[in-house]
Amino acid sequence: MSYLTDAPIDAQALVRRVIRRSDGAYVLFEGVVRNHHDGKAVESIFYDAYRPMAEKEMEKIVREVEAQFPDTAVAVVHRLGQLVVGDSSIAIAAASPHRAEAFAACRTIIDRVKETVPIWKKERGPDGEEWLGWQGRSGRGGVDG
Amino acid sequence: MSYLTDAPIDAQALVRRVIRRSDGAYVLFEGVVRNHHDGKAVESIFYDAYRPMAEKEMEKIVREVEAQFPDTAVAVVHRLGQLVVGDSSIAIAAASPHRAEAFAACRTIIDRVKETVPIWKKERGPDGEEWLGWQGRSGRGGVDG
Amino acid sequence: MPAMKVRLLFFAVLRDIAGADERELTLADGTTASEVWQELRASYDTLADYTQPPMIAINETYATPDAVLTEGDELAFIPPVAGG
Amino acid sequence: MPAMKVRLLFFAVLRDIAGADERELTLADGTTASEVWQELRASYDTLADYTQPPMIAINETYATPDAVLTEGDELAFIPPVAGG
Repeated sequence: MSYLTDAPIDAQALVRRVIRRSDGAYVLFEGVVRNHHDGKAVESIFYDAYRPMAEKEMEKIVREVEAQFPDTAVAVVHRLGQLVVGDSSIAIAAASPHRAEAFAACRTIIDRVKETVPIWKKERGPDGEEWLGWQGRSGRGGVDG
Repeated sequence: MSYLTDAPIDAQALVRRVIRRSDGAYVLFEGVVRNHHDGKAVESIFYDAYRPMAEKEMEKIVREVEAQFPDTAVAVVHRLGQLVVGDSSIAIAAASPHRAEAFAACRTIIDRVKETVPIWKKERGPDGEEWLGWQGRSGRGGVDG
Repeated sequence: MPAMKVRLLFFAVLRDIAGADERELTLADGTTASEVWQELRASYDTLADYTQPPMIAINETYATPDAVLTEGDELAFIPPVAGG
Repeated sequence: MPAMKVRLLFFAVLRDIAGADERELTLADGTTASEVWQELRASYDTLADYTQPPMIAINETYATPDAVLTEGDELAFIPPVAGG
């Protein structure tokens, strides 16, 4: 299960959508807008997406990770639009009978989302604004968080 | 920050206690009572602890993990008493500027809690009840979840 | 040389550069995605240095630069993604 | 042979076996934690097979079986932990 939203993310609602009575653990990851990046202050981030393609790519990742970890149920939501420091941009929930699979599935999803899902961010701070990953187009593509 | 509780765990409150404006990610782990173990049905689990020592051991783990991941803030709460399927027995929140550290810190804590914190569980199901890890005392000590 | 119509979508930095969400292109049959990128470079000074196109999507699926476009395709150049 | 008093705490399966939360022991000076375990084995049939003690805590800190007890110590045998 995966989707895009323009509203604040309700992470615990996401957890409730994946967890089953046979699960002994869940891992929840949230990416949060932080107040710095590469040594510069950040005030807000605008998230843009190629929406229908991003939805397809996210769902493809979910299907592949659930195939890789057969007992594990995962869900992803990515928020778009203007976010400020402290806002969550993404939440990923992975529930499994065993904790190792829950951690691995959750980590695999965030890593893959950052690689292939057509979503972009424009950071705004006191020094102006910038689309991440474009200038010089090397080493800036996969931003932490 | 770590503590024991006899009340239901509020995981999002735990997250709010660790996350700072400089954090780009948090990872939340919850262990949940599941309806099976080693092929047997489980209805409830009673958690017992050597409370003052368990608190000391948990706090020691928190301090050591925060030393190992210097930018990362972590918090742990373990619930005691009678829990039923679906109840969370433990929540661990790890917040960091970078996701790799948040995942690693959270995973390290749950692994270490299961190794050294004096907490025990008695599983109850249709076939009766059993203190885990005692019978035969081999291979049952670290229960998944 | 017969012509075909293709929708070119702009996202993120490319939307800012193009000043538009999309453009309709009329292209010669057999035109590749890479050739469309070279036309863009000729149109926008700020793209002059980008001799290689970024990632390419045709009809919402990643494609290679030598992919040949067909009538009605939806083409998008995908700047380095930064989701999460 | 002077004597000392030690509190022995029971948890989990050991509480069920002992039927109590704790016992006050009067021990000879120089008694080790391991020797207390052997006394317990002699008292409770269900412990007969457990020739080696489980983990040991003295005053809320893990200790080795050969640790010598002192007056007022709080001793606990720690069955295999199963938190989380």
